[in-house]
Amino acid sequence: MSVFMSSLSTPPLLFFFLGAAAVAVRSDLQIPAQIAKFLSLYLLFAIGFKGGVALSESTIDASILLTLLATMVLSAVVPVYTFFLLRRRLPIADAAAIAATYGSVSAVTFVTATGYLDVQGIAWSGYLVAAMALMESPAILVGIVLYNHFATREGNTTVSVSWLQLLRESVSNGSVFLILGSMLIGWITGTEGMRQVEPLVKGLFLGLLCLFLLDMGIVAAQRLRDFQQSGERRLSGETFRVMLVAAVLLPLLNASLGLGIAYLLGLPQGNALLVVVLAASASYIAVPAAMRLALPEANPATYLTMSLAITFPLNLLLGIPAYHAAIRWLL
Amino acid sequence: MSVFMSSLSTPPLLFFFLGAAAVAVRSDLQIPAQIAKFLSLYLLFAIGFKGGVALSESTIDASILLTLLATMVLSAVVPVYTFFLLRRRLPIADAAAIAATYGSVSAVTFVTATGYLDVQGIAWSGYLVAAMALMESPAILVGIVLYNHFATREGNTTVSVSWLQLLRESVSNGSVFLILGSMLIGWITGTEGMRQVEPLVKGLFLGLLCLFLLDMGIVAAQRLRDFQQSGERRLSGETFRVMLVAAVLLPLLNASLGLGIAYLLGLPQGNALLVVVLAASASYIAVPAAMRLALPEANPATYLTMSLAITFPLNLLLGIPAYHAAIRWLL
Amino acid sequence: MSVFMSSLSTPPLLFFFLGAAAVAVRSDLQIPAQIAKFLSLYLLFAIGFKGGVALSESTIDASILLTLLATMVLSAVVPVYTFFLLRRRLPIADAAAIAATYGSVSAVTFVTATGYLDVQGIAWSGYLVAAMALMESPAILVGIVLYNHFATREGNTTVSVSWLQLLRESVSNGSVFLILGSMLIGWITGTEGMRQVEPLVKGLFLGLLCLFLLDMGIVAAQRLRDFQQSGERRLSGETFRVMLVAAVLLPLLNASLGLGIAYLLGLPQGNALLVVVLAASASYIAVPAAMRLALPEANPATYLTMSLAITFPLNLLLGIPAYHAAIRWLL
Amino acid sequence: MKTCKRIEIVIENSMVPRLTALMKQLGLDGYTLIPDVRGSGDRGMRRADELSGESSNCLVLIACDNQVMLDTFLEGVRPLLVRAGGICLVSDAQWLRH
Amino acid sequence: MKTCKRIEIVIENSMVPRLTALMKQLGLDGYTLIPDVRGSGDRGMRRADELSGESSNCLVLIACDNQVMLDTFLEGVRPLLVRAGGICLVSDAQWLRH
Amino acid sequence: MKTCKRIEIVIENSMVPRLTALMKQLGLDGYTLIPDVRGSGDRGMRRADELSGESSNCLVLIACDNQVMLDTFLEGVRPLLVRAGGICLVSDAQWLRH
Ligand SMILES: Nc1ncnc2c1ncn2[C@@H]1O[C@H](COP(=O)(O)O)[C@@H](O)[C@H]1O
Ligand SMILES: Nc1ncnc2c1ncn2[C@@H]1O[C@H](COP(=O)(O)O)[C@@H](O)[C@H]1O
Ligand SMILES: Nc1ncnc2c1ncn2[C@@H]1O[C@H](COP(=O)(O)O)[C@@H](O)[C@H]1O
Ligand code: NA
Ligand code: NA
Ligand code: NA
Repeated sequence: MSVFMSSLSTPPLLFFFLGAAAVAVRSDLQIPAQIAKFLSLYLLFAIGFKGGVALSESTIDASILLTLLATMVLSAVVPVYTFFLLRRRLPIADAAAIAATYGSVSAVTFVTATGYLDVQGIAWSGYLVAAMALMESPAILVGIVLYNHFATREGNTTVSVSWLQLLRESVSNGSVFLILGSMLIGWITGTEGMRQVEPLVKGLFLGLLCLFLLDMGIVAAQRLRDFQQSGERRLSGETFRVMLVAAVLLPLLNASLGLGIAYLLGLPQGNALLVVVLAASASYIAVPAAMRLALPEANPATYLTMSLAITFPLNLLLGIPAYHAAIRWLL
Repeated sequence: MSVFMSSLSTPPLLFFFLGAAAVAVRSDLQIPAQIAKFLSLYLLFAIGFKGGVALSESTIDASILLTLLATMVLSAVVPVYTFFLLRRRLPIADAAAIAATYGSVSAVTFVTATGYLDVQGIAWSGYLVAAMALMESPAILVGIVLYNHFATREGNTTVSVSWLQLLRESVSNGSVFLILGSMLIGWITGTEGMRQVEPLVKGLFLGLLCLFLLDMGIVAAQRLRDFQQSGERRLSGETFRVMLVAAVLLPLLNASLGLGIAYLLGLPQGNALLVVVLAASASYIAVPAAMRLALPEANPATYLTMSLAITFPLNLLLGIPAYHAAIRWLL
Repeated sequence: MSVFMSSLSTPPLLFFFLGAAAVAVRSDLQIPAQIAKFLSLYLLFAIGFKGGVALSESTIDASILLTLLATMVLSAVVPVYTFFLLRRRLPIADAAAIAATYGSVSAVTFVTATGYLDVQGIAWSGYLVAAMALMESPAILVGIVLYNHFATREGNTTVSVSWLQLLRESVSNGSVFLILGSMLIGWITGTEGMRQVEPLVKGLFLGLLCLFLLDMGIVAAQRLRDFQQSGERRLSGETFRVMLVAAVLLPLLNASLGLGIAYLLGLPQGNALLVVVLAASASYIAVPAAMRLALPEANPATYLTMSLAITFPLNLLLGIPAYHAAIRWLL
Repeated sequence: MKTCKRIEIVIENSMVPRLTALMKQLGLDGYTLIPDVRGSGDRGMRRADELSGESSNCLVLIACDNQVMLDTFLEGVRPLLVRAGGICLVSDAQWLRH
Repeated sequence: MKTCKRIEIVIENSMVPRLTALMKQLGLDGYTLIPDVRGSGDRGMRRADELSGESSNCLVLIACDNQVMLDTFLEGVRPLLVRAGGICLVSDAQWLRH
Repeated sequence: MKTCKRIEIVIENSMVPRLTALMKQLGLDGYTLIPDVRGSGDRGMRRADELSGESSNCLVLIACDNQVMLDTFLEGVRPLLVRAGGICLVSDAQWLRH
């Protein structure tokens, strides 16, 4: 319990609550859109650079490559069973989009977890940033493959996608590109590079994370309210229930898979937590953006609401400490 | 005199001058709107957090509560006499809006005063941040009560306000909410929380204050110029004179009341200065925004120009050191 | 060679590459416009303040004034021969605009050079920031004088400019005004002022420079691509060749003049490099903006593409280390 | 294509929630908002640069093919404009149905 | 002055590249984009505040005096709107030639 | 309601001060500005992402019910557009009086 409290009572999480509270009391508090965008770019830049520098200080061995491989496979497998769990209960396009969303990861959840570890003084390895970046895209491809396969079977209009273009789009996605790029630069410039940008990359990290989570709290709560208000008209109560249940159970299911992988790979505590968090988290930036382009038939009100307004807060507030407790108990 | 010079020759104030100078020489220098908005959010966040942490390190006793009460009463009394001083000389709606504006406070003036004290190494207590937050709203309610009462008497259209909604709007005002929220979080997380966000909250404080005041200088000077250019057509010379006199004398009058309170409460030098500054300052964010909604009949060209373009610079440049001198002479 | 590599493998330059790479792989990575604008304001503010403080710590003697004079003369001479080199090969308006562009300076190239020196631990003097500010404008006036003189001769429509207004516009240009103003404030508040804003002005400098150059990389690469795509339709292959050659050779020519001045003035290594960089760099902010107003006949696709997409990266990536090598070999 | 009315309203940002509330109430749930617009009018300049946002406008674009709904809406808009200023333009357009 | 058609399209930011590609292909290389526009429609609210930009719209303004080009363009626009939502209005205007 | 002309001008941000100066001089003191608009035209792309702001446009909306004033204004606008590029559209609208 204490760990829950201690993890909840850090500034970043409390600012997430504050954002949600602002919406609850109908406050007009808002972070300007371009600032929010910049804060998210900053977080990707900082975490990427940190990871790269950490990588430059360690040696890349087989176990690292094995972990990267395992996490990528995981992000390709998750969408498959997610899709089959949902395809009977939701429109096929939505099922595919949700599958992709939960196969991919949430950078901010990952970033918050690293902050959680730093504050608790638990070590974690930089290469897991690479794992995060690599887990962003595969799920998108899998989701679309699944849709095309079953949409045809059921006579829906299929998506005519050039695989090459899709692959390009997913690696050239702004977020993925910035993480990988910053990581590469951190890796090249190493400790000396870090010395130059440390005040920005490390000094301001938790402070700016607070402001970003404040915005996330506002956005998530607004989306939840819009959903309640406008949702009724459009979605059946049944759909509601499916979404709610899925948004709560999928992270747990995926987390336990992540836990299994961490166990088999014999990862140390810090890395284990990050792998579990990657597995449990769902994308609300890269994937939704890709889905709008590749699968506009899918309704963002379903997959985006699930990942942003339910799964994200859940992982942030209860997930991280819970997964941590489980790891300490298991490993 | 030296104190004046020394206080004027700090970077923040000089950047305010620079902004005004930019408008004077018709420079196209401008701070992007969303950046300006973000800088003001940052200042509220930082001062709130600082105040909360300070509060967590002290004990809340009767004298603190007494000060909070006294300042709130002050912010409710100021509008009353302000209104009666002006109602014969200005349209009743404008009189009410000005009353509310001067009863409330200017966060940036307060923030600058804390910076002034920090630089001079004079201590001040965190709970005064709470005082500032609590002084934002009461004046709004008083202003509208006054308007409604006398507007009916004189047969103007009155404002049909649901008090509940009004109260909600004023506490849920973005600025007020952010200060109180950050303060609460600072209070909960205390010294440990500060350790995490210190580089942002303390390190960058004066630097970002410079950039914000640069923008304030530009905005204030532009408003003054617009007022001169377009004002003539709309406002009588008489109105001009009333506005000018009021914008100069009201702060002095209110400051002396603040001084009296500080004296009666036997506040230490630093706290005394902040109470006086709160009394003397006028709102140009929370109140004007509220007035546009509750009292659109009032002309922003009067109350906003007074508080933003006259009273604000006056307090910033001459007021703070003058009040300080008075306090040292009196207490 | 090693110096090239070492200078290329600093975070700022690598982020410039990253930005260009993002465009190459058609990534949707973008820095919000207002953030980019703010980052450029920050750099001007920081470099100006630094320079002013440095100035306040040194004594202004004849040699300093001589250097300022020499650099200003240089920025007035460069446009003259540039114009005569180009007027037969390009439309006269374009020739004049390019002349002005290359006579003026690029603040970011200068800033990057100071960062390069700081990282290498080589000293440089604050008054060179003043040199930069003073070199921004003269070229604009010269460019327009040249255009008017020869346009009339060749019967083109001339520009009816009030010299006074033009002079005002150029000193009141936002960028110039902010550098000079920050410098003045840094000079007034000196070491004590720096103590207050150091974390912002010094701490974040290289980090934010990384993010700004990331954006510059994106913008430069996009402009190059737009130029290739839309250019063909509008510009002859001949024009292409002239632009390319000029954009590569002009910086070298101007750099050697700068080198000569540095030699004659017997400047120390650091200052010599900065003077050369000022000579070699071309403006892409102040001058293009002024040209659009004073000389809209000139096609920005020529002068802006040359300075932003060719000369700027060239100076940044190869120029700075090359000039430095030359200086060490010569002085 | 279907003929419809094209309504353009310029009003202070702070008044927009009341406008959208009005539309919601009338079942007019299709609209587009262009926030942080600057301008000048009877009430002077609005630079859209002030901290309170007091002086920035929002341009509201509404396509409506229901004349009755439209008229009741305009009746509700007028008092807002009278108190807070702004303009409202109505023109004809063709709506590409999909 | 020359009569022309004035086309207004509100569509998701992320769809704009496809729209401009279509225009380029048809040789319609004159257009104006107002990005980060908010709105509400059949697909609910779009607050233009989300990180993905998924929920912000772009208003595209096109002046066109070539009826044939226009019709082929509208044919190409319809499927985009059907899949991703948005609206398209066409009205008459006078174009000040220069 | 009152019939009026609806003028839409897309011009470079940096030219707007001259435009507003012209309007002020003619006593046309009602207008709305949508800054930082992107676009493409005869002079190529304008991405509204450049530091100089050189390449971003502003959309100016003017409602005017005085034909004479309007014509003199358009006469003053043409040379600006000729030198700096941009477009100007004029259409009919109904002005909701308040
Ligand atoms: N004639 C007009 N044409 C275009 N926009 C206008 C006009 N008059 C007023 N506006 C807009 O409406 C806002 C408020 O107008 P007003 O209440 O007249 O000050 C102004 O800031 C402009 O943005
Ligand atoms: N009737 C309308 N009037 C103006 N804008 C609309 C209208 N309907 C939809 N829109 C815009 O088009 C976007 C997508 O519409 P929809 O696909 O119907 O959700 C909305 O977010 C609005 O910005
Ligand atoms: N046909 C058009 N429709 C809409 N906007 C246009 C059109 N032509 C030009 N523009 C706008 O006017 C700006 C300048 O046009 P131009 O001078 O033709 O390059 C462009 O960047 C567009 O924003
Ligand atoms: Na996942
Ligand atoms: Na007060
Ligand atoms: Na130069």
